[in-house]
Amino acid sequence: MEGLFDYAPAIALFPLAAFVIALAFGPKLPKKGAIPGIVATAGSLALSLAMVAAVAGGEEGYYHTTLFTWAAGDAAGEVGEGIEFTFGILIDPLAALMLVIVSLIAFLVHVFSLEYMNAEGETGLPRYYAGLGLFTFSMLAFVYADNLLMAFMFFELVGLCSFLLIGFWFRTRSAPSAAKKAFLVTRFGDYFFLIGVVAIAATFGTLQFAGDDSFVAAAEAAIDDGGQLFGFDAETWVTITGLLVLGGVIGKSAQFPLHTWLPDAMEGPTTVSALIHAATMVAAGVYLVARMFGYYALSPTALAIIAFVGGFTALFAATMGVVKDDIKQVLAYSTISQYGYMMLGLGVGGYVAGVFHLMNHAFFKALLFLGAGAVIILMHHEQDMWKMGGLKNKAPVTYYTFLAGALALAGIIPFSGFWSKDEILYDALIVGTEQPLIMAAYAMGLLAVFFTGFYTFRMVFLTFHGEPRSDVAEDPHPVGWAVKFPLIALGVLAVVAGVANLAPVAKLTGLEIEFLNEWLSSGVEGTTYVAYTDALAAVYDTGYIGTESTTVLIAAGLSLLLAFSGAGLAWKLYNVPEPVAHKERLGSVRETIESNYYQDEYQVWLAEGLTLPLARAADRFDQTVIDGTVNGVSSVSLFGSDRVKRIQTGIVTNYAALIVTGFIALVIVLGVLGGWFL
Amino acid sequence: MNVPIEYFVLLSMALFSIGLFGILTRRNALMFLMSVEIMVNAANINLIAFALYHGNLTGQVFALFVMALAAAEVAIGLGIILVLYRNFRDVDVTVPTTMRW
Amino acid sequence: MTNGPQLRLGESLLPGILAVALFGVMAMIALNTGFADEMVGFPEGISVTSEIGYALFDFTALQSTEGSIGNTEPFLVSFLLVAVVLDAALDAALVLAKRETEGKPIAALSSVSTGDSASTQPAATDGGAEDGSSRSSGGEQR
Amino acid sequence: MAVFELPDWAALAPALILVATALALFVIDSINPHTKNRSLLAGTTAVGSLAALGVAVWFMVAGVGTPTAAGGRGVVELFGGQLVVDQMALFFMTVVSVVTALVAVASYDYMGDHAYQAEYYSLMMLAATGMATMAAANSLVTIFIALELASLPSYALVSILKDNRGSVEGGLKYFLIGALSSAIFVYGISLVYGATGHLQLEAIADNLQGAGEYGGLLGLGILMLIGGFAFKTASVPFHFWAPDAYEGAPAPVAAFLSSASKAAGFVIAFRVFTTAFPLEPTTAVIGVDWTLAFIILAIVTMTLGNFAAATQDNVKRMLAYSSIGHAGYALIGLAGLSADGGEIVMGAAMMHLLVYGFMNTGAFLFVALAEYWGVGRTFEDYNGLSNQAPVACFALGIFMFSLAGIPPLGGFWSKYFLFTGAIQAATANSAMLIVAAALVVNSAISLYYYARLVKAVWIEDPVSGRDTLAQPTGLYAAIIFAAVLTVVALPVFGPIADAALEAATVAIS
Repeated sequence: MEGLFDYAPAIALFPLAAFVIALAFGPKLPKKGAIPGIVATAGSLALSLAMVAAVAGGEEGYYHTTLFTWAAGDAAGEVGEGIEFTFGILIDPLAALMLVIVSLIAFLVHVFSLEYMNAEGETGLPRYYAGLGLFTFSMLAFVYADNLLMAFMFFELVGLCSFLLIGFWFRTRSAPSAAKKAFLVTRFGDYFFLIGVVAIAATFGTLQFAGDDSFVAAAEAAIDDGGQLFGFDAETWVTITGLLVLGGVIGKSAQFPLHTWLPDAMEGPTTVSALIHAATMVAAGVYLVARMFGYYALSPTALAIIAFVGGFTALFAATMGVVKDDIKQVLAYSTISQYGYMMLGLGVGGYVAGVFHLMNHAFFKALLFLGAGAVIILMHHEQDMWKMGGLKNKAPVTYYTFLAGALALAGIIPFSGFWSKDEILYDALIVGTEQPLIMAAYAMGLLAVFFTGFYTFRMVFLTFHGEPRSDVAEDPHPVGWAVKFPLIALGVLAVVAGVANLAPVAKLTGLEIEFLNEWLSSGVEGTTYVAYTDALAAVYDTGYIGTESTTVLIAAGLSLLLAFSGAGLAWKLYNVPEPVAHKERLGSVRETIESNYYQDEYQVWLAEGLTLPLARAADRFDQTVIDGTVNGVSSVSLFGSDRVKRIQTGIVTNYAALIVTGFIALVIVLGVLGGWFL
Repeated sequence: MNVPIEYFVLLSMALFSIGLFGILTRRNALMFLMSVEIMVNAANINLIAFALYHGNLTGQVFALFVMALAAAEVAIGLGIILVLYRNFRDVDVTVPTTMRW
Repeated sequence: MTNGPQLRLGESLLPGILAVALFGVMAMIALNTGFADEMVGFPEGISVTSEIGYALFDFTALQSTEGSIGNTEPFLVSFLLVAVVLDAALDAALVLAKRETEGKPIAALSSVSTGDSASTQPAATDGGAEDGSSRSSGGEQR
Repeated sequence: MAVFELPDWAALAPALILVATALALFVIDSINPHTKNRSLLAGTTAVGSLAALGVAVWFMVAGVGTPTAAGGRGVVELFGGQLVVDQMALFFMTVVSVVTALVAVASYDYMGDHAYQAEYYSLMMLAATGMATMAAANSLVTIFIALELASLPSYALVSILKDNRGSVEGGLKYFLIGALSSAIFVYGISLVYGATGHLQLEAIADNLQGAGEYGGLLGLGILMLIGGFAFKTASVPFHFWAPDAYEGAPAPVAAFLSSASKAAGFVIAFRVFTTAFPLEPTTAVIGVDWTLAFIILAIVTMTLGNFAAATQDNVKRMLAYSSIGHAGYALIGLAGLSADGGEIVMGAAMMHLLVYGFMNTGAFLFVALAEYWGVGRTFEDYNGLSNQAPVACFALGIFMFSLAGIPPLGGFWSKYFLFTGAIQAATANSAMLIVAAALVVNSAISLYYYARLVKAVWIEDPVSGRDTLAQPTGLYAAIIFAAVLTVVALPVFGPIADAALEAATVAIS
């Protein structure tokens, strides 16, 4: 089994080859590059599965090798020896799991594209498939990167690919600007990341994620020594560098306040959205936190910030999702919200819970996006939910798979999303009982469950239930096997993936069925779940409400209750033939006038009184404070530029005068400091 | 008669500043060139005075080289002023301002 | 010629203040420097001129060792370099000063196509605003 | 490596080859004064500079200039210490000769119809000789003379298009500011001589202890020397000539000046400040750390350069300002020196100058190509060039992204090392944190205007009615070669980094 690891580089190289082929020969190929892409991602998937087997069956349980050394300097870090920049592969249980997820989603997206893109007669398909190939390659290479520098480089490449793909329809007005926004906003975060990478390299002289010479181990040793790093306490410095890296994560994973690019990114093809949201770009941020979790585990402050940002984002995005009409917009906000949960989970020390939700979310969000893509095909590229309705009977496969995804997203038992979300909230609750800040994050996360349930089912009902509200909804476009196959595959996963870690059941019954827990407990020493649990024991106290069992029940019960009430409210409001116009409903069923009235009030209050202002305020905050800052900086720079260049008058005598002025100023500054005059 | 070194230094500094004054206030390219020569010669005074002060000849020999280099500089300067005149019909250094900002 | 020898006063003298200021700063530094009272000077009975000559050509063996005049650094390489500099200056000055005559109105980059390129536009770099007008005023119609 | 031992003076071979080439060009010119044999002239120049390049690299690999303790052949001191050939000298001779070679090849087409072919090339070789000598100069005397040797032909080269107003104006401004700067420089030399009684760099360092009373005088002298370096490297406040001269000069000459001349300016600054004014004893005399001056200059230079570049409409002028910005980055190499180290920042600055030599030369040569085509000067004029010349425009993209410091191109690595070095230097001097921050902010700003050019070339719609564009062999070859070097700098960055670090270590110790 161990020999399999020699093929590990090929996992990422297959899609790269597909990229090259699509780029070079795309226009001449029968499906414009789709076939090489499908073959390559299928190959990656097979190899990734083999890696899982090898990790499970191998003696060491992980694979770590250095492929290439960029540069090695004698320059000493603050702590370490010489700095070395390398390229290497690290496949441990976490990476193996992520490889499978990424290659699976990429594979399914390629298949789906056959119908979504090819059959619709798009132009520029070779470019599309080349982009997908490069995207998959970058993400896979990012996943198995064994050091922070390599991770950073592929992180950037992922950003570049998303730019290319979001801007696929570059002839429209909105797509290029959305692509640009995505690129710039994430790059803004990446600047912090870069500084973080440099700071970590300069401090510890190593950028390895795992092993004895990793920066995590070095940081731990430095904290134990109690020494000073760059004039700070070791722990403070670890927090600072960790938060700098977190800047990149917040940008890529669309956390508040750098989430603004993501809804706009819906301008790209829906398949690309599926890939971005489920497995690649957005997942990259959270994956990075999981990857260097040991580092964050050293800093309670960083963890608390992660948790709080996560909780806040979860709620914030969920409220915004409530008022959107475009099916893809709703999904976009739900993505932001769900990644908020993952951050919350990781921040409260729920390493397994965070990774578990990352996995489940990958399945059900890919499913929902592909489902939305199918709906869009059905609707002849109409995305407004108010123009849909009644698709339930006309496209049963799409409906039932989408419903499975929606149930998982809303966190309804026993669908996969419930298990992971519940585990995150449980982890947050037990920490929250001891720490008020985490309690607040938990409360926001909990509240978001309600909104999640509401918007999810609002979307389902508006799209599939009721009466058709437009001509195309009466007579939808048929969909073929290339759409149905990925939907069914993901639908099954969305239903059953929760089995991987039935933590509440395990806690209540004592059965050993926490498979993911087991899985993440092996691997490189220091990066295992067990090691993290030890590290976290020093950081967080946990407490129970009553006994462990009651706490489990309370946590699960609360979130289920909220999810059901959100879903129920949506059902009340929207699972009717004509959900929009209450005036028409007035005439139809007299008995329900009262409840209608009640609903209207409630809806008005919810939508206009609370959510809309909240959404508006959030939007305004976006537009004024955040955008304003960005625009302000650039216009100040440009204005400054205009002033600065005016110094260059073109008159050489003035130059001489300015030179002399500058020189005298320099002489006076240094002279006064050096005491030359007295 | 032994003149203290301070006076030489002050003299050369004065000469240097006079040259600079010329550069800053004169617009004729030839005047500019002459002013630069004055500044260079201020340096020469220093070099020669310090040579005597330190008792080695390095400064003196270097002063010779500086003169040669100043001559070379003037040769090129004159060439440039010549083409300047042919193009702009003027040797005012503030006239050519087509490139700025 | 714009300005003859007449004295210009007024605003054009304003930047001159900088030169005065610089003199002030430099003089303060000079006055604040603790120079030794005595100059070392050169030993009696030694020809400074010949010492300079020896230093120019690295004749260290001939340099006087009395006093510290032998501390003079060797200048042979500088001498050679200056020779090259003067070459360069000559070359440069000639290129600039040469007037194109005898039916060779060689406007820079004016051009005859060399045949190997499809483009016949001459390269030009002039900056600034007036574009076309610049090229006509050069040359020999002085 | 060599079967027989070369004499010591052979260590100067790169510079000697350059000057010999210049003389050979004189000979060709005097045999046939009106020769238009461009192949012969450009060929001789290119062969000469490539030979110099080859020899310099060979020496570096063979260990000439590496101290014997480190397994090399020892630092070669010549003419009583007036010249020295060490790793740093060879490194910068490499930079100079590679740029010269690129520019010579590119000039083949660009200067195609010019009247003074032989003079043009011989002046270029003489300037290159001056720069190579600057790399080896080890006394203020040789430094000054070599600096003049590099400057004087440059003045003439800038104004060599004698009927072109821009060219003449650029040359005039370059010359006038240059003359002023060299007067200040030589006055600075005279003050340093006054304070220490010597001009040879080691001798100055040896005499620093005795110079206690001359603090102010020495400090003023050092500042004046900095003025001279700042002129050569186009750093604030002596940068004013640069935008005008680069814009007015023929583009290959601008490439030559902004890459090779700048590098040569830095090598003398590095050498003077590491050899003659070691930090601790100098601080004891002048009472203030001279790195402070460089910290101020570095921040102001990079900020001013990048800010002024941001709103330029003229591509060449934008590159000129960006070149000022890059001088600011390289100044970090001096700003970050500290009493017990600093070889990282200095090595990083040297790397940056080498990589910059490729990418900036390439960028200016692209402008040369555009001038050759006659497409115009502004960003708008460059719109959609990629439709007609995709290869050159692809190369331009590489240059721009490398200049902006986008991974994984060469420019990213050198900036990255500069940044790391600056952060490390911050342990000794916390002002370096500001420098590091300025580096990051300025890189971000620079991305704006570099990307603007790429956007114009690749994304904007082509200007209508443009003729088909020629493909001049020489220019294309030079641009592609520069692009390849910029990219190749990536895998070979290890050796480059090692060479630069080693050279810096030798220079500092």
